Amino acid sequence: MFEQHLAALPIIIPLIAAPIALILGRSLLTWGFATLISAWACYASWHLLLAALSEGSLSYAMGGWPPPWGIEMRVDAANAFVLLAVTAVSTLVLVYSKNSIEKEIDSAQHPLFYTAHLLCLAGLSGILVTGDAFNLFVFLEISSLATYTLVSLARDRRCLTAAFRYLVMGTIGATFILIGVGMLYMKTGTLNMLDLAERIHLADGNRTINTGLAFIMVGVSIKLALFPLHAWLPPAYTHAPSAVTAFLASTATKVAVYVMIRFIFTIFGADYVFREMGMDLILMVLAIVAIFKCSYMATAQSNVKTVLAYSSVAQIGYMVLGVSLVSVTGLMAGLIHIFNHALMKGALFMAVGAVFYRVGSVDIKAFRGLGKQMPLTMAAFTIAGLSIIGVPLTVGFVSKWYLVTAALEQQHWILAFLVLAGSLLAVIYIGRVLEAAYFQSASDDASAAEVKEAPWLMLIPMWSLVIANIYFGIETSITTEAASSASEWLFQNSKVLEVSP
Amino acid sequence: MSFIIDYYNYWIVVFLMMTGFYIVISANNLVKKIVGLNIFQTSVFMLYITMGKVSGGTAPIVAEGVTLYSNPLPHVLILTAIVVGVATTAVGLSLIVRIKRAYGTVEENEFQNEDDAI
Amino acid sequence: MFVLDIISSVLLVAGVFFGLSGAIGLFKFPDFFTRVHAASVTDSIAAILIISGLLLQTSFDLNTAKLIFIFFFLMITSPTASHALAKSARHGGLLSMAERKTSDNSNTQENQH
Amino acid sequence: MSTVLAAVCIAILVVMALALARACTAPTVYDRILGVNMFGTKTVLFIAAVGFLMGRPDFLDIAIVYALINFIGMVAVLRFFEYTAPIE
Amino acid sequence: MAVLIDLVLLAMLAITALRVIFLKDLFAVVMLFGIYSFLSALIFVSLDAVDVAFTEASVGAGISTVLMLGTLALTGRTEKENKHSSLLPFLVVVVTGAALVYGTLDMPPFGHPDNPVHEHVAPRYIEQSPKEVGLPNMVTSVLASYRGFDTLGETVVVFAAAIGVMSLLGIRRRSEDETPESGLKEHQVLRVVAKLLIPFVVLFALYVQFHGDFGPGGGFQAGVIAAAAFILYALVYGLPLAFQVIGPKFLQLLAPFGVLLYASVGLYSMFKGGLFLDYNTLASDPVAGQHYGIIIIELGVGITVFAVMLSIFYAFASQAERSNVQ
Repeated sequence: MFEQHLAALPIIIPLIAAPIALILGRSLLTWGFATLISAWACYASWHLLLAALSEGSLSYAMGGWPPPWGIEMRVDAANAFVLLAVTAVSTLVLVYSKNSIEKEIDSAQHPLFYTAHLLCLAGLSGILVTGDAFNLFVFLEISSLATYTLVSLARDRRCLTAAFRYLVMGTIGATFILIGVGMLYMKTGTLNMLDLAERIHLADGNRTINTGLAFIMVGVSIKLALFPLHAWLPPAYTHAPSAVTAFLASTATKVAVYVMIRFIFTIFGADYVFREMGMDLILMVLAIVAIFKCSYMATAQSNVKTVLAYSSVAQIGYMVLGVSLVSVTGLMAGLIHIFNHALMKGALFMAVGAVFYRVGSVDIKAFRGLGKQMPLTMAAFTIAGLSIIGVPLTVGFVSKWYLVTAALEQQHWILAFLVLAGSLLAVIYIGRVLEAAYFQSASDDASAAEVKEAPWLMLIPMWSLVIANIYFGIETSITTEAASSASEWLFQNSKVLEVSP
Repeated sequence: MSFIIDYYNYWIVVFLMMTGFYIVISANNLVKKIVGLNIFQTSVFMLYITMGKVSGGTAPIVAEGVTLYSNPLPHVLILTAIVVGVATTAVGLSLIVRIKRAYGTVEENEFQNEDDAI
Repeated sequence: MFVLDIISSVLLVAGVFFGLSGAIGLFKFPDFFTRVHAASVTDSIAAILIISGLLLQTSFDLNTAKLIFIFFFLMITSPTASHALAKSARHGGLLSMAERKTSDNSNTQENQH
Repeated sequence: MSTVLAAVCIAILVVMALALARACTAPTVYDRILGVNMFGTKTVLFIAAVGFLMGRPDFLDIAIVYALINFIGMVAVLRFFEYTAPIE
Repeated sequence: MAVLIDLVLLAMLAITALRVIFLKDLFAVVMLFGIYSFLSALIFVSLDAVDVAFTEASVGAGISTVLMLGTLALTGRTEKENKHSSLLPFLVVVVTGAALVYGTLDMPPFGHPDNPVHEHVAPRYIEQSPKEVGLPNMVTSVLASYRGFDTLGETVVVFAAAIGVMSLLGIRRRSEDETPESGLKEHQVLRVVAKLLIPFVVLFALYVQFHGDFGPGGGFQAGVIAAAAFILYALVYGLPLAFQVIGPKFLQLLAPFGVLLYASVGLYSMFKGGLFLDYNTLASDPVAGQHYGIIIIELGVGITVFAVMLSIFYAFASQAERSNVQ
């Protein structure tokens, strides 16, 4: 029975589970329930990826109405790949969050936390799977509203202002997307993505389409925290509860990058966006500025969560850089980095959350001597940190490798050099934390001496991600195969206006 | 002249959108920001409804003797969007209430100063 | 039918006349309590007249019922709202013009003392 | 008949504009509320009249909602004044 | 005539929006926002979007304004003088506005029946939906059936808002020893009138719920109006009495129940062999199946919206009452 509904399951499962989680209403019960649900969604998306790889693309007509009249779910290798990463990280984070939120969130609010987490998961899956431009907006708002809630659950009052800023900027972004989709709809009369792609260039006079593209790109850029529009991200990631940060950092912005890829390649067509509108140059410049400015900002922070938040903005720069290269390899590098970055940032934020669980602070001073006191946590942090830097045998190396390859393919020597130079900055900001952990001795307080290793429920998901970091860093065929077939699929199905010389 | 008749509606709606947008990004008071956000969104809704109108048509509810109906699809979309808007407003306002309790102010620069001081 | 139309037109025009006079009263009267008086009384009469005028246009179906419902709704809520508003203003310490004069006088007298 | 209705609609619009002007530039808070209230009741009448003008009077439901919301808004404002001093 | 009405309404909207920029009294800002919502709903009526007008009037002018007033009661009424330069925002707005105006230049002319919007997807809704779905109100057909998944998403958005507000504010009953809040005690007339009106408002909400297939209305509007009735009750008689009628705990169960009711229709249609939310499979006759499906999901929407709107109001009101005591 489920085979037939495979494309809809990753959305429907968490969507229906969220209200049930609220009714269950007990902290432990909802934790188990949410984790099982998330694991189920992950299992379904694994099958979905297999089906998408073998069949090319799957379509599911909601309500039995054929597209473009009804809403279509459309799954291909690209979104199934990202979906698997999102659901897998969500499951691991849920396992991890039991201890973490006991420390960081009032117990009365635990059921609300799990409900919001499931809603956020449902929203993100919906964004990934849907084949309808307006339906995407609806799911975007589900995930955003759940995210605002999750961010504001922390005890520190600064999470409130961070959530508010996030809310205002997120809503502006969503409204911009709404304006853009409206303009497309106005010129084509349809909302289905594939239908839009076919009809978009039939429309006479494309000033409206140009504006629609601009608004969608700005709106999505706010959601994915592209460089000048990233102001909401560092405070939100810094002040949110650790489990929430681990989840958001490894999923929410990645999904927004996917939305950008989907709009560029499937709806507008790469030729129109890059050749005619010259978007590639804009994106490339912004991506490079993001990599350097935000990596530099990361080196200057004292709060480790803020360091990692700025690092996230810089890493998003790498993904956008891959997209802006307009080649199969470049897009593939971007897609691989979406997956890989989810693995490394998830592990890093989980390690930081474990430190907060034991030490009660995430200031860089609090890390002093932790190399001895919490060896497993800090080892996880070290490996994931090396992955961010891009050391061989980690996934970070794979992403950087393909990114540099893509740049060299087009003779962009400077670009390849800049990518490597960006890694040096990563060495500095990760190195500062490692130095504190391994080479500085702990302060002499009695309280500091009592710090123990993090509980198993936190270590297991953390180390699962770390092992994945190494495994996919050595056994690269799985990810590269999925990403390259996704990338090729996107390029083949991207509407080509005319053959460019 | 016909150019103006064809487009005045869009232009006024654009003006309204930008007024709301200006309030959002310039206001220092959080409540006013939310009001601006609502004005911005409501104006975007008007853009959608404007494109669904057919001159001489009537509301898309079947009635005897009517042949020309306005387009129901934008109405459906905006119905959904209004609900999304009020949901965001509610969450935003409750954040404001909490910010007031935590900081004692709802002016953006004031609580920013307080955060910086820590 | 023609007669009904004429009656209905007369009612509508009269209603609009009262509505307009009330709106002008909002600006012309000297203090809040006189303004609320002008607004609320004309509000009611305008609603009565205009809805009666429209009632004559219907052909006794669901619309008639809805109009009658609106009629009663406005008849109940509009004066209530005005009353509650005036009362609230009174409790809030707003003074009418006459009172303000006397209080001004007493103030000035106190000052002279 | 439709000319009379059209004239009535325009006249109600004028009244609404005046009420709006009062709500925008009011000497006291109460005047502002009075303007808003008048605006609300006139909108109810406007929708009713426009429904007949456009030949689809079955939309009177909306007028009912306006009347209802207008009243609730007034009550909410009065309740609001229990918390804050109304005099500026 | 339609153009004239349209223009006058748009001009009023512009004046209202501009006035909001310069007002420092936030109470006045909120009042003008209420007017803005009313006016935009009028525009929607004049552009034939009666269902949208219905929703905008009840949500924008009703719920949003009440919530904003509740917030102001807690946060203070005046905006402080802003010393920041407003040049940068102004520039951003001018650039964005210029981009939009540039975009309008190729837009299809207003109201033209040959516009692409009216040609590709919409004709099926207009021509076929009365036969396929069997309802005279095309907006309800599209909302509940063709794009039923959007509406499920919308219901979940409302639910997510409830989760957000509950986690931020929470609804707390006052302990017994404090003096019970009695609402607007001074206003006897208001108390009598409100008591008289509330049954009719609830009746009207039921009418909107079940008449939505034939006229403007539906689950969402009905939920808001029903919530408005109880909000009126709570405003006039105070929260403790309202809690005795419908308690927050009960609402907390009602809100997820509505979503589940909606989703269960989808699951049942999957069980019957169709796709998710395929109402055709609900009964042997497809049109009858559509009808059952739409009635049930509209009920689900109505229940969730009612429960969520009322509990959001409770959350704000209980905050206000607590701060008043302190």
